[in-house]
Amino acid sequence: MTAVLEVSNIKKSFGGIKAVDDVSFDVQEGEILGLIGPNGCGKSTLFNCILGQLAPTGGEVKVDGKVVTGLRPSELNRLGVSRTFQLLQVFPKLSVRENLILAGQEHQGTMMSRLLGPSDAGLTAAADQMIGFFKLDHLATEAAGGLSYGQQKLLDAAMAFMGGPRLVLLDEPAGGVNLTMLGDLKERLASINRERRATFVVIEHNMEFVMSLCTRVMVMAEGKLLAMGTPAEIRANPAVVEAYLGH
Amino acid sequence: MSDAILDVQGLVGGYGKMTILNGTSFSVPAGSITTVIGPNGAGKSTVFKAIFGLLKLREGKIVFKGREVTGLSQRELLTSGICYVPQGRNIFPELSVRDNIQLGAVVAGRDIIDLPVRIEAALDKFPVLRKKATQQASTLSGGEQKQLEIVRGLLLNPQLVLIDEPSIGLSPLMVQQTFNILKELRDRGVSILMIEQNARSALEISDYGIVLELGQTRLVDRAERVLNDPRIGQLFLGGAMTETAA
Amino acid sequence: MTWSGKHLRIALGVAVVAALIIVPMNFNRYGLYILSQWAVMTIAAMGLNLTLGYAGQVSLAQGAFVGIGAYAAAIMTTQGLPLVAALAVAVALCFAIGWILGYPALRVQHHYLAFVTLAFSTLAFLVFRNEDWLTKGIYGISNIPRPNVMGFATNRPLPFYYFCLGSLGIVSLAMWWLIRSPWGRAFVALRENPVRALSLGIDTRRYTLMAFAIGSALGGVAGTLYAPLTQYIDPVPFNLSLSLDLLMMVIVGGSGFFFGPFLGAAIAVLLPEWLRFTQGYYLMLYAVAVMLLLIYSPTGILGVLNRYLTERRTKAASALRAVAKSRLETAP
Amino acid sequence: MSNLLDLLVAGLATGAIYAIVAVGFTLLWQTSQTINFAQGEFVMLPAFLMLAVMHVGAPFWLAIILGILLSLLLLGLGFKLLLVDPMLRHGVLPLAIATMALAIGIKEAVKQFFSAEASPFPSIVPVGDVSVLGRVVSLQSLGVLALAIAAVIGLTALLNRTSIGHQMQATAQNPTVARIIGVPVERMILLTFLINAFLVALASLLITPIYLAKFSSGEVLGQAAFIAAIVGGFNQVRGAIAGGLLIGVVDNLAAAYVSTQYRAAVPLILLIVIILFRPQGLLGRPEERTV
Amino acid sequence: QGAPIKLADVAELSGGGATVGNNWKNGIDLAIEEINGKGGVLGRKLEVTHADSQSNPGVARAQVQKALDNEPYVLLGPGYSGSVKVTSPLAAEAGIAHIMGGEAAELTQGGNKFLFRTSFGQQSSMPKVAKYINDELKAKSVAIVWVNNDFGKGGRDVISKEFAKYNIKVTADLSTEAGQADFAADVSKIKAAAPDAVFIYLNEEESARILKELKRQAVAAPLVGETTLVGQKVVELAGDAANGARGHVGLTTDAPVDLVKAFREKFVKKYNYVPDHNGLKGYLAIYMVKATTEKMGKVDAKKFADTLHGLTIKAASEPGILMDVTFDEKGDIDRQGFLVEIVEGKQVVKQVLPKLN
Ligand SMILES: Nc1ncnc2c1ncn2[C@@H]1O[C@H](COP(=O)(O)OP(=O)(O)OP(=O)(O)O)[C@@H](O)[C@H]1O
Ligand SMILES: Nc1ncnc2c1ncn2[C@@H]1O[C@H](COP(=O)(O)OP(=O)(O)OP(=O)(O)O)[C@@H](O)[C@H]1O
Ligand SMILES: [Mg+2]
Ligand SMILES: [Mg+2]
Repeated sequence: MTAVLEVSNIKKSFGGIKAVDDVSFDVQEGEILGLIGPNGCGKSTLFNCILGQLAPTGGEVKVDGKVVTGLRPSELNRLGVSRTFQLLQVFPKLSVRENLILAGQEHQGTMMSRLLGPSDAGLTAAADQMIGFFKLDHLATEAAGGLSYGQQKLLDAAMAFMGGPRLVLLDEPAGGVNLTMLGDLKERLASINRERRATFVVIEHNMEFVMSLCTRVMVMAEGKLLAMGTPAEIRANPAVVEAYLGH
Repeated sequence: MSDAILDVQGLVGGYGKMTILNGTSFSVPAGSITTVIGPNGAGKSTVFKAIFGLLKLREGKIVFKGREVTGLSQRELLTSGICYVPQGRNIFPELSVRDNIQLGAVVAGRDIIDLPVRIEAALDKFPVLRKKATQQASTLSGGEQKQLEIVRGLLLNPQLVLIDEPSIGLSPLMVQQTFNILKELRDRGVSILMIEQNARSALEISDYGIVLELGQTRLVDRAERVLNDPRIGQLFLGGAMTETAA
Repeated sequence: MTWSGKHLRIALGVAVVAALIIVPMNFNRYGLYILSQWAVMTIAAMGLNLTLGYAGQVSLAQGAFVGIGAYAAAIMTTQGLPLVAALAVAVALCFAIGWILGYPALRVQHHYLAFVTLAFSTLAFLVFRNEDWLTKGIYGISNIPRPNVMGFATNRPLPFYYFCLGSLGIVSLAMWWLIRSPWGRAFVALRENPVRALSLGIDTRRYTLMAFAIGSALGGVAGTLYAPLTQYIDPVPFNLSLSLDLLMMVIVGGSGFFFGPFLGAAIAVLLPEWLRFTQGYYLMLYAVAVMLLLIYSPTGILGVLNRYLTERRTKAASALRAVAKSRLETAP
Repeated sequence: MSNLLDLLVAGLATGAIYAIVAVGFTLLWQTSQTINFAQGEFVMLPAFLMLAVMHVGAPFWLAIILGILLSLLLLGLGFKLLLVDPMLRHGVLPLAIATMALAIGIKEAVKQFFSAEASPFPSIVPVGDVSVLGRVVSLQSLGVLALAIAAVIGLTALLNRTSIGHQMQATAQNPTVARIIGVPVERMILLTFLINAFLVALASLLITPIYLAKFSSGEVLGQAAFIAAIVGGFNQVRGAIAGGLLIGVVDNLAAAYVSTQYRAAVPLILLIVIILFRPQGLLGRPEERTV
Repeated sequence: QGAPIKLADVAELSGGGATVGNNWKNGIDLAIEEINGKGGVLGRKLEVTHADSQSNPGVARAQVQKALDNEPYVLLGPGYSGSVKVTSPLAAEAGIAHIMGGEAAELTQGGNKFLFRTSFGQQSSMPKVAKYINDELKAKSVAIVWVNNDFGKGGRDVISKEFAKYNIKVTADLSTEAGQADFAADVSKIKAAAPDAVFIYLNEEESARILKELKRQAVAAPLVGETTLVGQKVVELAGDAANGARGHVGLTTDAPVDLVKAFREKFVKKYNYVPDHNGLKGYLAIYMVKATTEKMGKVDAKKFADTLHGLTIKAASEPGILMDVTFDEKGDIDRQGFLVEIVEGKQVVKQVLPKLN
């Protein structure tokens, strides 16, 4: 087993607020790591620092052993790291299919071949497959901005997989998604994880989802790492119950 | 079943030429928590928008406390006692947290003498917000923004609360907290109409459940019956979720 | 799009192109001049439509690029160099300057970007006016020759009009290709949601610069046609108001729509001419017309059309939903 | 040295004029996301309305009152109902373009119905000079500066300290949500436009004796206001003062020490540097977090 | 009674030159009204179409093209020299006489046989001003303030050469913008340069503003200019700051000539304001058409230009021309001029510069 993602001593503060305070952890290849913690404990900020969306105040991030701190999100993405967002982030005026093609196109060919090649970069089939999986078939040509909340959330997740990533950071993928669909989503994640040895880090407040999907769970509180362990260990950890789960 | 505080009758409408609601009807018993569930894109949020006058209806009417309120302005609906907490991100990003909350009492204006007291009480329930009262709202985390919306929405003394998926983005503890607040409100006689995908926990605190699909009411029943209905469970509650995980 | 719909569109396109070629044959000099001007302005507006309409980067400098192109053409062709050489220089120059002007867009957006480009526009105007040694300053450059295209002289109005129309045709085809390519989609991504785009591997930095550079280069192309069209240039036409006019063309035509600039330029160039019979009131009426148009359709002329098309699409989608619904109802 | 002081004071006097026009400009942005490219023309027009009233024989004071009322009606109510309402939901640019057209319309109308000539305009501030920092400044300039400062203080207090102000801001930031919580969105927008109309009428009264009543005098003013607002920070009313004064001063210094030929560009280029280092403008708030 | 004689006017009715163009247009309309009221020219009425060049040479060209497509008798306008430069070849090509308002020196130096001025070109007015500054003021150094458009730059270029001839040193050479409001920096530069005289070549409004600023900063050197510095308009706008300003005036409504005074009255009566020299130019253009046509005895567009070359029109026989005038082979004008000074808000003629021949 090799570490796909190594995070060491990441810090991020806004003014006086320490949103992320010296967090270190590794993610092994093929792992599904859950990330939980109370609202405002710094989970999303940690993602943003790892992905280059925010410049961390301190610390270092490695992907596949290579230092990536300071890289831009697009560069990281082309190294095979993709993500989803907590708040809805789609391209509202483009159709669902266009959204998905867009999500994959920069992983095809070169700048030049993309200019001169086919207009869909050869991705229509892949996009439609993804659409089929997320049960968005009847919406394929509709503008993404007109989708319901849960549908946009699913589209956002679908977009993260279009480029065939090795490491995916998902920020609350389950929020607003119907339970039946969520079951499918979970299976899909698990199968991608199995078949392509893709690695996931998942922020989620839905405990059933996290505990049944993840191999390991990490808990943050007030910017710091509070606990790390198997789902069962975490569930039994009194500090976690106190700070996060409630009774 | 007590008297209905809200009666939704045969709503037909949608976005542009697209029809989303195909004759949706149901009623909300006074003093209850009623939860609407259904697949993504069923039209749940659309129903709420219709009730709150944000969607032009082609047919149907909405009766609140025996009075027809179809087509009233949001201000009028608020003064008559309905409040609405929508789905998604609904804050004023450049205003401070406190200003955002205070705006919740705009309709009542100076009528509420105890406004500061109420704000304090609300902040007691959501202590994070107190800590960040002077911060710009856009800098809050996703869950904190949701809390802010809930507090703001409940600042007035509503008789009917429309709340669209309050649990999105909230930690389990905060979900419990929010549901407790809703229960407290019900116990004070306030009626609550809620949409939830977190359906199990929601139905557990609810009195009634409504299943919506393709813009139509498929089932209206007592909450525990909806929760235990095997077909509903299969279709909308993910079957037995924990079992499929291996 | 149905079979017949597609063919209808092609037929319409062919008809319009044929009309643009045939109808002006017996136009007088003035009519041809105005039509040539329309073609030139369309090219410039197409460039801005790429930068602003597709990529969402506000630019108040497009007029300056038209100016740079025009001066390149004027200076070089009055020295006896061929217009193609001037075109090459103008495109290269505008591309490079546009690229550089794109850098501020990486840091600032919206009105701040508008300000930076406005400043550039002012600066360009002052350079045109003050650097006499190069541009002959306020006196301008006169006797700009018209080119020979493949052995044909374009001195007369009709050949020159065809020259402009042909250039417009070539530019349109290239633009059509660009917009439909993945690049075009990436530009739109830049406009719609740069944050998401970035996280999908789209190098927003490079695309932003590209959008500026290509858009500006088209401004340069328009300029190289403008100079031989008027045969005299001075700095005044290339001040800020040209940039604002071009912006108006893009928005009024329908920003982010391929055919927007064609219509926008037609409105901006032709409408005032049609209103001239009202004498002193024509600009007032023109202003009112533009306002009414925007009030009726804030998304531009093509916005109306788009609204209509979306409605048709939603009807189709509604049908799909209805099918799904009946399936559900007949399900056990 | 005395030369420098001269320039400084002169720059401040001109800057105060820009500031006063910019104040309303930022107000419209802050409360309804409107970029009004006709703001300069808005300042030009009331003076002509007053002149027209005087032309039919009314005394100056009556002309002022009627002029202000007409401004409220035309530039406040009319502008809002006819132009802004249909377009507000469709983003910034269409409305900005429409105001550009409006600017042309107003200019042409004034030219057509009044005159293409400049005419003098009576001053309500007594004509006279006072000595500031050892340099003569006209009372008019001081009046302009005073009004600009008063407007900024008043508006800042209104926006940040009162419920109405918060409702205005809420309306601008998210009209749908504002509506949902019961903000009377229409009334808030109307109020904003009325305030702006009142401000431009006052500005017109103070500025026109200096700039002369002329159909084209709004062009320079409008552009200067736009620039001042951006430099000062678009989302802060008080930025307008800083921006306006800065432009006035830098412009004068540039003309004196750099080049009169490039006078128009020097301040712009300097200000670009400011913008690039402080993208939110001098006194502006940084933009919100995006993810 | 024949068909009306069609004239075409293209002028700066909007944009930066709107004041110029509208004065010109009003002058034209006034003259045509007068002439038609008295039965027209050779019994035929005059009819003019006005087109707006938007102060943009490109548009001017289009409009002139349009006008020429309708085969007018004579083409009038525009007033901006740049626009004249683009359009005059078109008129020449069509063989139509072109009477315009531009003052740039070079316009009539390209050998165009169809182009005519309505006022002095800068090549004839500027030497007079330079001579005055040298002979009367005995200045050894001057500051030049000019508006940076083709009008101002043209004047500045010509007079700089004249100053060089007299060995007068230019100690400050200040370009200003059209529509500029704040002249503090310019005046403080003038002050620093301490010249023996200041030559001001701006439009009327800017002239008024700089006069106020010069007074405020107490600049003592004599202020010299052209029509645009000492016109009634400037006095009206600048108030007593205008006192002491002097200048050469080729064409002014303040000229001590009865016919001019009468013209001014008529103009004010019709339009409610005092015209600047562009109003006079437009008015004269029409009377040039009338006099030339009557001289030919027929309406002949082809012969018009030939006839006007070398023609002298006497005010005695054609009062509308206001002052005796002669056109030379280049289309330049020869007429009486004045040197005036503003004294207590009034123009006082200090010297009459007679017509050359
Ligand atoms: N603004 C809009 N424009 C066009 N169509 C829309 C719009 N909003 C929603 N829709 C469509 O209406 C349907 C119902 O949407 P709605 O938001 O009511 O669903 P929902 O039941 O709330 O779903 P979710 O559980 O995902 O929130 C969806 O299919 C969606 O595509
Ligand atoms: N730009 C900013 N300025 C100031 N504070 C910020 C900023 N961005 C984030 N914060 C603060 O940092 C903390 C962490 O935010 P973050 O979004 O990472 O939380 P989170 O763990 O994702 O919470 P949630 O579960 O609610 O999504 C919060 O307290 C937030 O207020
Ligand atoms: Mg988060
Ligand atoms: Mg919903």
